[in-house]
This record gives sequence, structure tokens and C-alpha cells, in this order.
Amino acid sequence: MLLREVEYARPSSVAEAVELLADNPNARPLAGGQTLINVMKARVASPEVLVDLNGLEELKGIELGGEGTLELGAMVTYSQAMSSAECRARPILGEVAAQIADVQVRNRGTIGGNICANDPTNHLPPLLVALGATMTIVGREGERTVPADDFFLGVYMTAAGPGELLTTVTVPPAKGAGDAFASVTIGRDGTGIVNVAASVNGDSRLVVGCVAAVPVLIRPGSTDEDAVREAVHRAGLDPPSDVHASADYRRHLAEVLAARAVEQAAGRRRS
Amino acid sequence: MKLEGTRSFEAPRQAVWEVLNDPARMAKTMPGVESFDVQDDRHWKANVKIPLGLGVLPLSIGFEKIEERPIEYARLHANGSGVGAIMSMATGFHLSEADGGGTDMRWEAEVKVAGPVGSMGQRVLQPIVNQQVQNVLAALDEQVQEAYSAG
Amino acid sequence: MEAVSSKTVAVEVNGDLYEREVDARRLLVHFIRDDLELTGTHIGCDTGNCGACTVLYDGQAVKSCMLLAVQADGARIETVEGLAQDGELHPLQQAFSDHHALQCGYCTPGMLLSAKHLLDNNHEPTETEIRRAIQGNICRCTGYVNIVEAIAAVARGEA
Amino acid sequence: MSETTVTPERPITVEEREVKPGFVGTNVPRKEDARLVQGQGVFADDMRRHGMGYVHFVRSPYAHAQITGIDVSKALELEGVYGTLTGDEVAIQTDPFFELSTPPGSEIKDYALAVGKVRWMGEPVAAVVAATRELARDAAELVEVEYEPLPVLVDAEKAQDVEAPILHDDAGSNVVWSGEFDWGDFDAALAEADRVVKIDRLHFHRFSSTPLECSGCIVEYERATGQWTLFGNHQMPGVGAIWMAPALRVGIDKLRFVSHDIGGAFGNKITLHPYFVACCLLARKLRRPVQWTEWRTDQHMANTHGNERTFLDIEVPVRSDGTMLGFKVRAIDDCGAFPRYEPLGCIIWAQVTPGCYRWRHVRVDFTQVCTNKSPVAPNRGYSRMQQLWFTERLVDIVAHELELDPVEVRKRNYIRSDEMPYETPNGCVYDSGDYALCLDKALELIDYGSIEQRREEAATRGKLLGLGIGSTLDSGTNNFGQSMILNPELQFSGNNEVATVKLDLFGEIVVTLGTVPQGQGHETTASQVVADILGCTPDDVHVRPGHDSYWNSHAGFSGTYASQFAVTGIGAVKGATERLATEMRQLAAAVLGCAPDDIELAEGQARMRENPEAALPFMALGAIINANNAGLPQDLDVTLNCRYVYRPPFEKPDVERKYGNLTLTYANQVHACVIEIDGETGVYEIVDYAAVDDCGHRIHPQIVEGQVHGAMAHGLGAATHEQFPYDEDGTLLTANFYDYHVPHALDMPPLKTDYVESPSPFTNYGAKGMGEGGGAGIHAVCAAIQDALRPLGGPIVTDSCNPPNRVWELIRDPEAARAGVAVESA
Repeated sequence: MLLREVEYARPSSVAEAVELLADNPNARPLAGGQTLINVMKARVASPEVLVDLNGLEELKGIELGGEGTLELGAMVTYSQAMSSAECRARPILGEVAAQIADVQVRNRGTIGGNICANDPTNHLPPLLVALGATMTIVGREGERTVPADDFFLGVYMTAAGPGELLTTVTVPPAKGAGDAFASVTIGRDGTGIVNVAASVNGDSRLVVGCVAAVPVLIRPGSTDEDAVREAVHRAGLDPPSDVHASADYRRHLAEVLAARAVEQAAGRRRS
Repeated sequence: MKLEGTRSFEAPRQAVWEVLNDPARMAKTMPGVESFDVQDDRHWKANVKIPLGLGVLPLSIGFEKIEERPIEYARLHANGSGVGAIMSMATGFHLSEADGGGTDMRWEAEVKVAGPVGSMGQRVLQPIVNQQVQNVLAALDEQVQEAYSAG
Repeated sequence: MEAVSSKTVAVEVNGDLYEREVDARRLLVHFIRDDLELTGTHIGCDTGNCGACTVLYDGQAVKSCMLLAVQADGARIETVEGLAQDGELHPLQQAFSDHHALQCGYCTPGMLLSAKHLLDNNHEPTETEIRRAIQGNICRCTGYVNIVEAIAAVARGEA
Repeated sequence: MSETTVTPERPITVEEREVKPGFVGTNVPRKEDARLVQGQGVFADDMRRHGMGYVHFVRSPYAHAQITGIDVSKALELEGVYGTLTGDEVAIQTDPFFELSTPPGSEIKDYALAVGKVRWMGEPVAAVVAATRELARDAAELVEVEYEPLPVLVDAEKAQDVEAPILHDDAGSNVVWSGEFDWGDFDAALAEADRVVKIDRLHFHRFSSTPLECSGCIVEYERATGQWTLFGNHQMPGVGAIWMAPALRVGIDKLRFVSHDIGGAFGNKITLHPYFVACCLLARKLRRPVQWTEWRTDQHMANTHGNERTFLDIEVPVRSDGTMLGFKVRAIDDCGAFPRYEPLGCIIWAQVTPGCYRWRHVRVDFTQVCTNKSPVAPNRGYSRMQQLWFTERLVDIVAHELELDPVEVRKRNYIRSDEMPYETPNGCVYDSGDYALCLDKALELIDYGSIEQRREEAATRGKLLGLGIGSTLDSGTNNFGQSMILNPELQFSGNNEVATVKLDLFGEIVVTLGTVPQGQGHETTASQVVADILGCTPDDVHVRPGHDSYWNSHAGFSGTYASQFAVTGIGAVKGATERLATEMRQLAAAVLGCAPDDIELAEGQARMRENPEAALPFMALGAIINANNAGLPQDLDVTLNCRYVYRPPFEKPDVERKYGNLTLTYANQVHACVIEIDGETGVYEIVDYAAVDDCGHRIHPQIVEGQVHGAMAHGLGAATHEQFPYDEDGTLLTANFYDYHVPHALDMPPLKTDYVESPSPFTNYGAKGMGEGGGAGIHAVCAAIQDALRPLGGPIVTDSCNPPNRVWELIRDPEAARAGVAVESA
């Protein structure tokens, strides 16, 4: 509770938002606020300016392209992703969104906020890496796209740097891929201890969350359980040890959950 | 929390050692350093703003060189305090000659963090500290390269 | 456009329009409790976990400790004080009492609004759907047994 | 001349109302609910006062350090800051709080703020008051405190080591209190036994009930009289005042405690006195009301935790048939940085020394120590929960090691219903109960007969199924004389509670309780008792919400704690109401011209038994005595305002033998829990759960059942996730709800309940205090995990908190988890 002093602006366009962000290196975009406001309550971070994105309709779109490419505005909430007909093109999105926190958080929390916060236990960073999504980032200099693999830089840090704004998350067509998400959480649907996202289609993309500052992408050569476990083992994960889980336990869970996620994803694959 | 690792530099041991003992160069390895004062050859002070993505954590940090055995071992203590935040770090650097002329560095660090950052939860604290240490090491690498190529 | 450190907001709460100047840093929950003196909305944590501060914000259940008051300009908010109409308890309020779904009553306002959000959107929830709907509301007294039962009773039209 | 003058010839006829006698024992609607469901409750943070300032505490980031300097000047320069308070001022203006212990604990100096030294991370070091909450926190950040860190002690087992850092130099030792308890003849039991089961170590973890409303108060100081009014959520103000008044160097009546609604307390709001004293000093110094609200992270870091207890070198003599003869143990209790309510926990456990069992030979070496952690205080099931967990672990470990059925071992060792009232080896009297019947009912609810079949079915799904039982006692109504066993100098014994019942001017029945309720429905249950005695309905009875010490309806032990309202609170209400009824009959008799015995109270009237037409409505009685009393007989000693102090029948204990009756009633609960463990991950789910409760006659069954639900949820939370662990630097690792996981609705299993009613022979209505539940959920989950893992090498559950990581460790290395347990032939 009880934030430090802060200034507030509610731009009416992305361009205006980018100007506000670029004007002050200590300005931060305010999306759903379900992470940022809490960090500010703890006074761990104290941005000087909050640029509220909630008025930007252009960031709230969900579009399904003819070929099955899904474009999600950064301000799409988890609840919207869960109920969106377009999102059913990639059902794993709604399935995972439904596991995030609780109803109230899902009503406010946004896809863009989830990945830009990149809390190591967040659900969407490993999922979007597994799906091979790309992120569109706008800055004063213009627009660029960054593959999910390169987007996550650290806890609370992504390729969308100061003065920039994530606008769109583009999820490629499923093309028959099977997707799955497996996790062990603190309590039912709680904070992740380890989570694993898998997308299987020819080559498998397996991504482990909660074990490092950024999601860890592993490409097991096959969907065979032993091969998957071996690939995770060889990845040499160095997860944190904390009150919820030892590093050993997290390493073990990464293998178990990877095997489960890949098995489920393979089962969901449409050949 | 305890962290440790190894790192190889493509520079001779003497060059690495000099960087480790050059406060001005060490200052450049600090994340978000704003000012740096050398008090004597064992004590330095720095004001830093550690970037945490969502904002910055301002700390003023005092460094003390505790022990040194030239060109093979150095031990440093750092004590930082900010608004309600306390950080302390004890680090050791062991240098040895690598095959082919480079230098291998084995390092360990014991980091203690308390205050509001701690209350942000277990899930973020250790990854943040880990990452900051990695950043310092990467910067150290740069400084070594820079000093070596300049020298 | 300029960023501002305070702002006048117009917020509709329980059908009444309030205009107040607020600091940008003021959380919506403090605005509701301290500035509007609607103290039925409670605070039970500082991390967005407990749900005691749940209100309906443009019809959506949200935790008012994770919004700024300045964001609420133009919003329509419903708090526990708005549930009873013309002296008649809302069916959920009555059912909570009938089923002994509250003890200390501290989580109750937030719990009622989460339940209302559920029933506004789902007229025949299963027990699991009820539990999912109140997962973001911590109660330390009841073990949720009677809360789930009370919500189910209202859904069945028994209250 | 008043129209309401009443004579027998002209009785007032009142509208006939339906009056249903016998409200006690029924589920009348809760009186509290109407305001609470409408958000109209008044909690600590809901009050405002003109010109008040907000308090923010500056807290220590170190677990152990000397304070070498505090500079508040920058804080004072901030516009909107009203003032500050530091430890130096506190040390000058107050005396240290009274300590309950004998030396060395008695030498500890405990103040409202840290004086000279900090002893846990989060300890308040200074306080700032400002015009807004936000400003107060801004200013707190500007207070500059210099520390010199000291070595940190977090491991209670190392507290007595020579090299251990000493927290309290005045005490010269980290030991607060230690003592030997030796009842029966343990050596003879060893000789008599066929086997001795030895267990190296069992550990009961630190957690708390984390009431959803954190602590808080508004304090006003009246300069004219030197009186403070503390509107807040202290749950035991009588005892709070005993600490605070001497510390503030004032008489006890200078402290007026007021509470309205309290958002849960569970014992965690018994030791708020340091914060309240700081607020008193600030209100006096700054000449304005001050308001303090504790936030969640503050509560976790620096309010109270439950006692952490380690049981070492355990020996259990057993006969081959599973008859257990007693136990020997060395217990180390960790009370954190300051004792405060402690060392009472060093004796409270002895209320339930043998748990539910007929064990006669007990030897306990008990030591309580300070560590650099947040201080402890009572926490739902205070000190008995630890002991009951220990006794339940003994039963399940013995059964496991001797390959006996835990159900059979329990039944063989349970105290039998025909032995009630039963005197334990240390002189406590279990009043009534049928533990075996409760167990049977619990087993029936979870369909015990099908367990083996379900175990096999679960195995086909890769799951390990286990059954666990937790049998517990809820000892209620303390005999405070037990404190004399710890410290014979203490002048505390017995117990008391107060109620005042009056008939007001317009006939309103007004009840004032001494208790300080926090959700237990006292307004409702009190009204049931009053209605039955006065012949009216609970709706006719106004029970004042909350507590106000200026109502003069409280005594030294008033409060809501230790499962006692059904005995003490109800005892007081019943006593006061009976006095009022007697007076009403006397008054009616005087007016109607008959003998008091001729009058009955029914249907809201006092009327002549033989001539119901001759009746006075309550309103007439109230009006006569309060406003129309001319002509009443001079010797009629009637006030219609009756205060009664209930005093349970206790003797002082035998201090030499540490022997005596420490509690009046023993409710009991038996829980049965079925879990399924994922053998690969250690993640488990509770798939079936039953709780059977016996608290004698239930005054309001629905409220009783609600308490059973809540206690079970606390037990499950503590068993699975809730813990307050510290790292070696004394950093709390679960500083708020990010890491301290409290069960939510999806975490809770389906719950089945049933009850038995074994009336207490010692109380009104045969009721027993209840609500704490003795941590049954913890015991049942531990037992179920151990049972489920039997096929995997038989690891022993030695810790009370078992999150998935720990279960996985049991699976991975069962040998390590068995290493501390041995069976020896005697």
C-alpha cells in the first residue's frame, strides 16, 4: 500500500503513449497493473510517470488472420483471451490464461503486461516462446518485431526497453501443432514452482519457466519420454532454491513436467 | 544466498588482476553506477541505481578490499543501503592461468538482501540477484578486454 | 499531453456520482475507503492476493488495491454498500446469513461481490465454478464450506 | 400523573406475540450478520477522528544489530509531518513491560520500540506521524538509522551453545524459562514395556492464523484527565491493560479500550501492547489522535507467530499389543525475540499432557529460548496444538514401527467414555467425551471399509493413497493458576468473565459482554440464553456489539481466547440474566401485590402464574424503575441493571508437583483424511475429509459447525503450506501472501462433518468451549502422508509442515526419513 509520489498520464493514442514514455526514462507503461502496482506498493520500484494504456482501444484487438495467424493486442486481458472466439484457434492460450491467479486478476491483467513484467513464475513467457510468437514493439524510432526467443532479458526486463511499448503479440498458425502446459504450483492454480510449455509439431519446442530469470527453451530431438527427460537434464538448469522448492526439486520437476507436457502436446497434435 | 561460478578471460592473469584492483574500472562494472569515490586503496564508495526493469533501486555502496594475494586471489566486501533496503556482498576471486594464455577466474559471492525487495517474494529475488551478478561479470569481461587491448 | 501528479476524477459509485481531486499515487481502495468513506470495502493484504478489496468496476470484479484512483475517472463502481436495495438485502447477503457463510465478516464484502460477478455471468454454476469464482478471495474463518453453499443456494433460487 | 401507572385491577394488555421457548440449542439467525453483509461493520481502520495523524513505523532491516544512531530531522522537515518517536524517548517515558517468567526471562527488557538494539527483522525502531498515510510512509523513509550488525541466532536448538549470540544481555542467556515435568513413574514404565520406540527429533513449525484484518488502532489522549481511548482490535484488553498501564506509569482506568468488529484474531491480537503504547505516547506528545494500521507484510514480519517447538530424544514404552505407557521428551520451544505472553506456553501444553490417551508416565524436559525472529503469541490451539501433534505423531509412529493398525492403537489407548471424568497424570480433569465413538463416526464418513480397495484403484492411476487420523482436544476455560507453576511469585489464578444485563426505560433488554468477539457470534448466543430465561425472543434482546472497558462489564481475564465463551461468557450472561429475572419478579410482585414466586416471565411480560391477565409488559417494568418509581416500597432493592461475574470452580495448583486442574472443559474432535500423492512429484490432494466434533451441548449448532470448518481449514493450511521460515540471516522467507500461501476455495477438499454431544458435568447447559480444533488437520495430513508412503520404504513424517517438496524428499530418500526412529526391546 502507499505508493511513492508518481505522475500519471492517460494517452489517447499509441503515438502519444510512446512520446510520453520517450520523454522520461523513468516513465513506465501501466497496463493491467496486477504486477506493477504491487511492486510500487512495496516501493521496490518507483517510476516517475505512469503512462496508462487502458484508454488505448488500438491495443485491445484480437485478430485471426486467414492463415491462422493470431494477433493479440497487448492490452487484451486474460478474461478476454479466455472467452474470445478467435483465440480458440490456439486453444492453449485460453487454457493457460484460465490458470492465471484468479478472476479479479484475470479481469484486469493483460497479455502484454504478463510478458513485459516477465516475473519468472509468469505463465505466458514460456508459453509464447513455445508457440514461437513474435512481439511488435513501438518506439519513437518506429516499429520492430522481436521473436519471443529474444524478447525476455531478465526479471521485469524485456526487449521492450525504456521509451518503448509492446503493442502486439503475434502467434503463428498452429499448423496442426499440439500444445500443452504443465505446472506444479503453490496451492491449486497458484504461483508456479515450475511450469513447462510444449508445442509439438515436427520439432518440439519445450520451454521451462520458474527456473531462471528468463524462460529456458529446450529442443528435444523426439517426443519420446526418455529423450525429453534427457534433453532437460542436458540443459543443465540452475534453478533457484527458495522456501517453496530446492534447486534439486525444481530440476526434477522440470524433467517430469516436460515429459508430461510433451506427451500431452503430442497427443493433441493433429496429423 | 551463495553464488559461484567460473569465467575465462582471453587476457593474461596480470591484466585481469589489474582490472580487479582498479577502482575506476571496477566502477564501470557496477549496474547503474552514478558516482564513484576512491577513499584509499582499500576503500571505495559508489552510488548506484540498480535497474530492476520496473524501476530502479538506488543504493549507496561501500567497498572494502579484505584480502589480496597478488595475481591469484582477492576478496572484497560490499555493503549497500538504500531506502529501507540493505545489501551486503562478500566476494572472492581466484585467478589461475588457463591453457593457451588466458585466465580462468573462479568466483564466489555471498549476497544478502533485505528490505522491501525481500518482501517482493522469493520467486523474483534470487533470479534478480543472479542476473545482476552475471551482468557484473560480463562488464568485468569487457573491462578486461578494454584494458588489455588498450595496454 | 502532460503527466499530472493529481487529477479531478468523476466516479459513479453505487449509483451516486462523486467528483474528487486525488493524488495520482492514491490507490482506488484508499479512495473508496478514506475519501468516499465507504469503509465496507476492506484491505487484507498488500500484494493483491486476498480479495477483501474486491469491487465491481464497470461490471467486472477487480481488486481495488491494484488500481489507481485516477484510473477510475468515468468508471462505474459497485461496492458492498450498494447491494441492498430499498432496505432489502440482496439475495446473496441473505443467503450468506442464512447459511452462516461469515464469521468475522471481514472478507464478506469482497466475497459477496465476487459471488455477484459470478451469478451475473453464470446462472447455473457448478460447485467447481463457484470455487473458481471466489478463489481470489481469502477467508480465514469459514473454510469456505458455507460460502460455497450460500452461493449455490442463491443460484438455485433458494434465497 | 403518568398514564403508565399500573395496578392489578387495570393490567395493560399487550399484543400477543409468538414466543418460542428453548432458543438455546437452535440455529437462530446471527445478530451480527445484518451489518457485516452490508459492509457496515466497524473495524479498526474504519474509524476517523478530526485532526488525526497517521502512524508509520520505521522497522529494522537487520535481525540483530546495535542501533548506533537515529536521525529523524529529515523526516521532520517534510511538510505534513506531525512528529516522531524513537526508542530513546520510549526508554525515558515508559518502564519495560512486565515479564511473566522467573530468571533469566524476567530480566528481559521489552519496550514499545527497540531501545539500543534490534532483535528481529521488522522490529519497530521509530515511528512517524503525518497528515496522510502516504506521507507518513514517505517520512519513515527519511528517518536515518545507523546499525552495527551482530551475529544472528535463528536455530533454537543452538540457542544454548557457548558460542551462540545472546539476544538479551540483561538476561545473560537465551533461555527464557526451563523446567522438568515428571509425572507417574517413567522408569517403571520402561521396565514394564515390551518395546521402546525411540525418535530422535520431531519438529512443529512456525506459522500463524494470519487474521485477514491486520492489527490497528486509533488512540486519543485527553489532556484534562490524562486518559487514553484506544479504539482498536486488541482481543484481550484486560491483560493488555495489565501490561500497558504500569509501563505508561498510569492507573489501569486511564486506558479505555474500545472495539467494535474485529476481523479475526485467533490469538494473534493478544500482544498488541507495544504498538498501542507507542501510539499512546505519540497521541500525548503530538496532542492529536493518531491512527495506526498494520499492513500484511508488517503483520507477517513483526506481529505474532505461533510457537515453534522441537521434540528431541523421545522414548515411548509400549507393550506388544500396542498399549502405550507414556513418553519421555526434551522439548525446545522457540519464542522469538521477546517472550511477551510467554513463557505461558511452557505450561499451557500440560492441559493436554497425554492427548486423548490413557498414558500415565510422562517425563518432559522443557526449555524455551529466544531467537532473532518475530515474537510469538497464542495462535489458535495455543501450545496444546504442538503437544497434540506430538502425541498423534507418537501414536502413528508406534503403529508404523510395530506394524499395528493406527485405528486399533488409538482405540486401545484412548481414554474411555466410562472413565470420564478422567484425571490425567498431572491432575487435569477431562470432563466428558467418547473419543472412540467420534473416531468411528469419522471413519464411517470417509467409508473406512473401502480404503484398501481405493488404495488399489489409486495405484492404477499412479497415485499413492493414504489415510490419516487426527484426534484432538480443545481444552477451554483456563485456570490461570497454571502460571504459578512457571513462576510461583505470580498472583494469577482462576478465571472470570463479566456480563451486564439490564431492562431499559422502554423495556429494551440490553446485554453488555466482557468478551471481545471476533466473529464467534457472541451477540447471537448471548441473546439465546437471555431470551430463554426472560421468556422473550432473541430479537427482543439487544447485545451491544464489541467491547468498551468504560461499560464496566469486564474483569481481569475478559476477552475471547482459549475456547471459553460457551463456559465463561455464557456463564456470565446466564448469571446476570437470572439476577435480572429475579429483580423483575420482585418488582412485578411489588406492583401486582403478590409474592415474587407467584410471578412468571413469559411472552415479554411479568405475570401472575395463577392469573395471567395480571401482567406487566417489560416496558412497564423498565419505565417504573427508571422513571416512575414513586410509591415503590423503600426496601425494594431493584435496579434492573445486573452485573454478574462468572468464576469457574478452580483451585490453585500444587506448584511443587506441577499438578492440578488447569482447564475446566475438554471438547474433542476427530478428523479423518484421505490423500492421494503423485509419486513422481510429491504433489498431493486431499480427496476425502471428515471431522467429528464433541463440545457437549451445542448452544448454536451452526456456529459450532462453522468453527469446525474454520479450524480444519487452518489445520490444512498449516499442514500443507503455511510456514514462517527464516534464513540464516534472520530474513523471514514468507513476508506476505506472495509466499505465505493460505488455502483458497479451490484448495479446500470436500468436507464431511458429524457430531457427538457429551455434556460437560461442570458447566451451564453442559456446553464446552470449542473452536480451536487442536490442529487436527495437521495431525491427520501428517499421518495420511506417512500411511500413503508405506509402500515406498516407510519414511516417517517428522515435520508438521509438508509441502510437495518435502513429500518428494520423503519419497526420494525414505532411509534418511527413517534414520531417527528405532525400536528397542525393553
